[in-house]
Amino acid sequence: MSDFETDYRHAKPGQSGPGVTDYLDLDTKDETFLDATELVLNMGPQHPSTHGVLRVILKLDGEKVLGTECIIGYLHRGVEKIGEHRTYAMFNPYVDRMDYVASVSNGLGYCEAVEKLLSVEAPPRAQYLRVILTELCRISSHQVWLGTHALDIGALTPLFYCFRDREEILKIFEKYCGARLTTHAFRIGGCLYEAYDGFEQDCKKFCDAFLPKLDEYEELLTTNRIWVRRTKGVGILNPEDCIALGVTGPVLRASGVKWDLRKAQPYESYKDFDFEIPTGLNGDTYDRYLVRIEEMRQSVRIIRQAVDGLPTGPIIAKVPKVIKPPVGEVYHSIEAPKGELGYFIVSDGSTQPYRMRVRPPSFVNLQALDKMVRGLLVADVVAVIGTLDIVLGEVDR
Amino acid sequence: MPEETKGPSPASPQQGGEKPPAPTPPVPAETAAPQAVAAPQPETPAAAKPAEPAKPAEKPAVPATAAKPAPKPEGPKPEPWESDLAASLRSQYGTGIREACTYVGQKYLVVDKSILYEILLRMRDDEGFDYCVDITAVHYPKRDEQFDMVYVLYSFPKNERVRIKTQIKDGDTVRTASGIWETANWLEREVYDMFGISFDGHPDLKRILLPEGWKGYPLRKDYPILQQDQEWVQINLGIESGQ
Amino acid sequence: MTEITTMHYLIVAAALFMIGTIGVLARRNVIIILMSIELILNAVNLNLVAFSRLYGLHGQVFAIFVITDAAAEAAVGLGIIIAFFRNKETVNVDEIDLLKW
Amino acid sequence: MTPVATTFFFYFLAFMAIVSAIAVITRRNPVHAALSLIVTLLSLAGFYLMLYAPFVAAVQIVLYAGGIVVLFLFVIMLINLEQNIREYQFNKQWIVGTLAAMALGGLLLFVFRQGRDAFPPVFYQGFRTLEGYNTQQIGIALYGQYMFPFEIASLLLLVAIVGAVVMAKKRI
Amino acid sequence: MSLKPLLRKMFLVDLIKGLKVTFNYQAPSEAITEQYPLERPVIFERFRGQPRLSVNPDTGESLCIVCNLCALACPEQLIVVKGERNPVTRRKEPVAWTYDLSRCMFCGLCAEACSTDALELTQDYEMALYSREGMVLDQAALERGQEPTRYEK
Amino acid sequence: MPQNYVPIFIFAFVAFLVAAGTLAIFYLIRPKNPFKTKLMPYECGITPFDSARGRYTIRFYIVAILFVVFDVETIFLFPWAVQFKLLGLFGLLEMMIFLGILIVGYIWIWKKGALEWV
Amino acid sequence: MLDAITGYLNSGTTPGEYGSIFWATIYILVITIGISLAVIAMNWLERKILAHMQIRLGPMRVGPHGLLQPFADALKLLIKEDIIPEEADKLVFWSAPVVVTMTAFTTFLVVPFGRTHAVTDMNIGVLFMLGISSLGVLGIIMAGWSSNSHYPLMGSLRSSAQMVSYEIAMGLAIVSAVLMTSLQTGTGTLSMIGIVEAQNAQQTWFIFKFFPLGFIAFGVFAIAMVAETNRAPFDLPEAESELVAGFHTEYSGFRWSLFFLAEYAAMLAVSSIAVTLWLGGWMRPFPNFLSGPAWETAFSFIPALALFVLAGMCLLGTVRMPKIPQMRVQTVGLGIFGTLLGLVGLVLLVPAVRERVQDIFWFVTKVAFFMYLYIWYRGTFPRYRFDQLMKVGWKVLLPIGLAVLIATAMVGLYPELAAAVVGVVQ
Repeated sequence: MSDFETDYRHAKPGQSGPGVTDYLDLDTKDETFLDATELVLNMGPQHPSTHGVLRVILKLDGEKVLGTECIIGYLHRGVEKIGEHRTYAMFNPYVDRMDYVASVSNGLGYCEAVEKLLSVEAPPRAQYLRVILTELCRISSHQVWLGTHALDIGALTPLFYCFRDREEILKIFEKYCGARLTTHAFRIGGCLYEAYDGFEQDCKKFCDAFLPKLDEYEELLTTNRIWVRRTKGVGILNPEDCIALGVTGPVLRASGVKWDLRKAQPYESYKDFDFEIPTGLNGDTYDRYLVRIEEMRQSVRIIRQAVDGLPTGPIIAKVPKVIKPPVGEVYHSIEAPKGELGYFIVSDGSTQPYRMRVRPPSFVNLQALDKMVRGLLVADVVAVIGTLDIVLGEVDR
Repeated sequence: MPEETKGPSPASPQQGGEKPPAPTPPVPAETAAPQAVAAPQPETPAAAKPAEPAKPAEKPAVPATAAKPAPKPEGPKPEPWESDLAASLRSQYGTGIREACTYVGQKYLVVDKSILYEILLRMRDDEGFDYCVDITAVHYPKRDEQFDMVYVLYSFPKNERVRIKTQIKDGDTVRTASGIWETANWLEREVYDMFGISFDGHPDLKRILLPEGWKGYPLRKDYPILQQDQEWVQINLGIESGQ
Repeated sequence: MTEITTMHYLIVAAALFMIGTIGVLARRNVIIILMSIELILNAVNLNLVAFSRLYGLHGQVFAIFVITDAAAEAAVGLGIIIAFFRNKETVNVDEIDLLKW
Repeated sequence: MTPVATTFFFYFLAFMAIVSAIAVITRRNPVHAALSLIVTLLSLAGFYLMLYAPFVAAVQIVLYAGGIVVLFLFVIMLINLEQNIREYQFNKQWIVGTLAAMALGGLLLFVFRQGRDAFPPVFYQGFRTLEGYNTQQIGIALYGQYMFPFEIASLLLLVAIVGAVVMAKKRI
Repeated sequence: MSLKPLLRKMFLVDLIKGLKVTFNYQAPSEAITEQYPLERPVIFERFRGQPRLSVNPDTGESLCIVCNLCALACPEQLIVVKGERNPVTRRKEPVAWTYDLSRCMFCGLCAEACSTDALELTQDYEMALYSREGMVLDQAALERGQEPTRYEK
Repeated sequence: MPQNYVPIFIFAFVAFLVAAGTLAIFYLIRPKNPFKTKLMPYECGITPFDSARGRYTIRFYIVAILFVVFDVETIFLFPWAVQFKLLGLFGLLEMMIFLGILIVGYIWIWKKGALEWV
Repeated sequence: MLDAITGYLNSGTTPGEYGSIFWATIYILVITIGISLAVIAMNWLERKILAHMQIRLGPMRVGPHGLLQPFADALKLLIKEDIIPEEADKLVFWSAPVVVTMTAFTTFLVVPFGRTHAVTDMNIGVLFMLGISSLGVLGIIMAGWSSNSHYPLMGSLRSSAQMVSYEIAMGLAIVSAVLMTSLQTGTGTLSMIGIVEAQNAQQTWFIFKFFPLGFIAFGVFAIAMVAETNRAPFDLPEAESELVAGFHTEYSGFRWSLFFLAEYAAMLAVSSIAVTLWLGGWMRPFPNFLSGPAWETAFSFIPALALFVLAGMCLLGTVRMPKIPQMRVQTVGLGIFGTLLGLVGLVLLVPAVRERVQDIFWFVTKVAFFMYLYIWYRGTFPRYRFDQLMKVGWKVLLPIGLAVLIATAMVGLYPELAAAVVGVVQ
């Protein structure tokens, strides 16, 4: 291995095109690589595997990645600015559109942050409903991840199986709150919608049907030698790097840090439920895969407990019709499927937030890409992008 | 906790139309009558408070409905944060620590800009706040020190969060935290992109979400959106953006 | 049209040989010079096979050996070119004048 | 195994071979030169088929066209030649070289003319019956009479592997 | 016991397991494709689709009382309502209602805000049109509901 | 040209007609309105910033060399394979020596890491 | 004229050997059309089977069950605008798909669909196929290089490196099959027809010869051929998620479809080699223990039977079509298609036809099995990474291929070897 690396030590630096060096000032002094074989490859924004409009500039030596640079913002819609010009209730639908595959979680985080600002708490029934929906949403988000991740690595079929099962979740969402993707499910202070007739049965039915399906996905992938080779040892992040990079969610847990906001700082009714935090050992792509698969199982466990223990009572706390939080600021975060999703809201006492800051997990996690892919091959870049489970709507906001 | 750090002058209180749930008795009809401009642009040049379309109309209606379920007219107040950490910091830095408070259970420190880096480093190394959750800023155009820099830190060992804030003037630079936490790299770039706050020693300070060549810093309160729209979107993309 | 005899093949081979020689002598690009050498080898092969038509299989066996040789020659020759190119950034034969680099 | 339209195929192939051979040495772009070389090689394979040497023809296609030229193309693609393409393509003594080659060609033709009595003008017809067993015959010759060169060939290949890898890798 | 993994690897057990899964799914009965125009998807009760302005079925009068709450609740501010007081009934009646569907994100806040159940989001989901102009619905269009656009060559 | 090789040319010609002929015929029907952006090389939606004919890794070359060498070896196997009964033990031995020498080379390059991609 | 026809038909040889250029041309045209149709059928089947594996329905609209979809696509591709990038090397860009198509098609020259059903029988048949398919690499390099764009160039480098790597393993596997041909008669052959004849003479398919050895050699070939045709799980050159579309990223319209055509033709070609070398070519199953004229007759009815089954399925599908006006045309179309299949089946019952066609039927069935495998792999497996692919080729398949070759030779020479060993020991 080292033979090839030390190969080109005496080479002259090659010329790269105009402007390229501006993008990449990585490693140009790294004498183990020859500039003459250096190739700058532009991946994205219009590329099949960048999950939207991510643009990654790869500096390659043959197939080997010497460095990357992410160029983001193609989907920037100024969500934070919009937030400053909408009332608290009006802004609620907008947060659905950040991480659009896990819109329920986004809504939950936002509602909780505002509730904290208002010092109200959702009634127990609402909290249980919220947990059920959020966990369903976590499963659906993980299914989208699994499908697309497998697709990136070349397995075409899991995508369809995942989407088939996700469809059941989306049906529950549609029945519950009238929309499948951008749900706008929760309101500040609780839930607007009461559980529809048969909600519990639907959830249970889904849980019962889903676990065998999950085994099926595993049969297709977990032991498959190609899958294992493609994922094991790829994109390793050790716990120290994870923490320094602020990486959260399954990526952090796969590195062996047993940290989950649902346990660490329980919000809603999570302290009522019995569930495990799966962790990995090596922090590679395979571990992240296993962690997410296990998380789906744990989510099923939570959903079952929550459905069984669904209390009765009101579903929305008393909140003023016009929400005018007192002057103050609050940071609140929840464990979204992709990591810590935080909202930092500054209120000036008016009906609109003075400052609405979203701490998106995908944005922060994406920063780890460069560290993860150095020294790997081009094919691993897509695997790593897939395993980071980013949603560009959230990265760019 | 002085008011001025929290918010700008409590400008004209403004109501957006809030949703009265369906079964509420009908709102007196005349309240809504003169509201002809039903599609005002919320992004209109909005330095302090944009023209509130709904304000005069809703005013009589709201107190009737909103007053009674709001038992706490003033809301929670920040309380001094009493802990070993706060005490030791206070004793070490004296007036450098301008505030150490908790608000709805969340702790925050307001420190002087000059000792910010030192504090951050100390928080990571000595106090175990090894995870930088978020870095952001808030713009208060009416204040002398226009910007609040906010660092949200989290400690895995202690399982607690703290916010560190500092106030800086427009044009001031802040020493980068990317040497302390790698994650600060992009977060500071975003602050730079959105607020125009420069960071000393940042490895790669350039716009992150907005394209190169964008003018202005959108999350400043005095950012003219319409002008930007004409200047950039129409010229570079050649489309009517419909703003 | 006359009957095609060995002579016809020999003339074609001679022509190829000549073209190859011109290529070797006149071109500056080392890779093209190597290709010209391949042309020369092919001309020889054509001769060998044409004569094997008259005197038995031996020419064909020889042709196979020549092709083997050509493969080895191309492999090593191109290896040298790559090694050279890596240092001098050129494949121009006029600049390959050092015994050592 | 009766020959069909030999004259037509001969002139057709000869035309292809020579024109593309000229293209090899005149093309500015080495990729084009290599592609022309393939046409030459395939034409020669056609000649071998005409000469009842199908095995050699197959070897020509598999090894030359499918192997060696691919190697050439790889090398051309791996090293950036855009600079070289723009330069002057012929070296200083190209006129001398051409003249020398012409003289050599003339010499060859002269020798052929002188020696044309040394070989029969018409092919040995009995050879044709062996065509169906060409590979088998070559097998016998190669592993019988030419056993020693055959083993040497393996050494040559070994040297080629070692040499090429050493050259390309530089630091072993 | 290291023999077993080796044998499993040699006989490609991991690959065959996967092949079995895909093989078993080949039965056409497993297909979940909906043949959309022929098969209609099930739309649930709370679905938020095409907006509609209800009229009193007996009198044909609009239920809208021009309270403007929907316009105020709408985050995109795409609703414009203008009304006049009917001198006869002393009731405010809408004279100009526009709903810009092209900007709507179907959050349902307007319907929630409506005090008379006049504005609601129906289960009609076929809103595609050939022109942008058609996306701005007026009162008549909102009341009768949009007609699905037929595909024309 | 011996008769049973003539079909090669016919087939090649027919295949050429299939490909080139169809291309040529439908050239008359196809719409043609190229413009600059359409003719740009695919670079994921941005303007290309350097020539694609850059330099690629040398490992491809090593693969090609190994291919050529082993291809020669395979070619030498064929005449032996068709006659191996006749050549008998001696032929087998000969082939073993031949393969043995090459296997030495193969092991050498394996050990040298030329077969490793990275 | 009649003599010309019957003369060939009674000659019992291939048209190439018979020396009739006319017949050879007829065969070539039939094969060309046949391949094109097979590619179209393959396209439809791949979409349908893959769709069903992925719990979808696949094409359903154009024609009954989307039967006409490939035709519609072909038509669309033919009249689609053809873009040549500005910076492309026009001539090379133009000729690359032509070269690829020519090589892919010409390979079929020696494929023996039956004892007399090959265009020509060359005594270097296998080598010829190997050589021509190795020329296909050139087309790919040309395509990638001429596009002057990063992705095609990387795709073509990968693609060609992959193809040449697996060609070695493939060649070694072929050599061990060729070794087996010389077991009975003492002289082996490289002729495709000769190889099947050798299997016929030895009354076994080579896959079962020397039991594990033939099977392992076949396995090596089966893996190498998937890699050689750039199909999943070795489809890295076209790895959509990495290289967008590999070497044909810049190609559009009919040029692109030529690559498509060539890819599928190459799949058919290598499958044909595999069938010829190991699965007994046109031989029917169980030639050794279900022999005798009664079995011959019984087996000769299977082609017609298979068509009847297909026709029955179509007609059943016709009956079960949803009874809605929009589907009426398609229902009728499916019925007609089923009837046509049935009619062809009836024709196959005629003894003269039956005799001539069953060879082709068995051959095609075996090739179709390989095609199904291709689709099945694609539906199931993730994709290898490039270094892993190279590792499989150079470090796994090559040694296995060599070992199998040597073992086969030793087992083949077992009597002499044993005698020699005994002699040495004594």
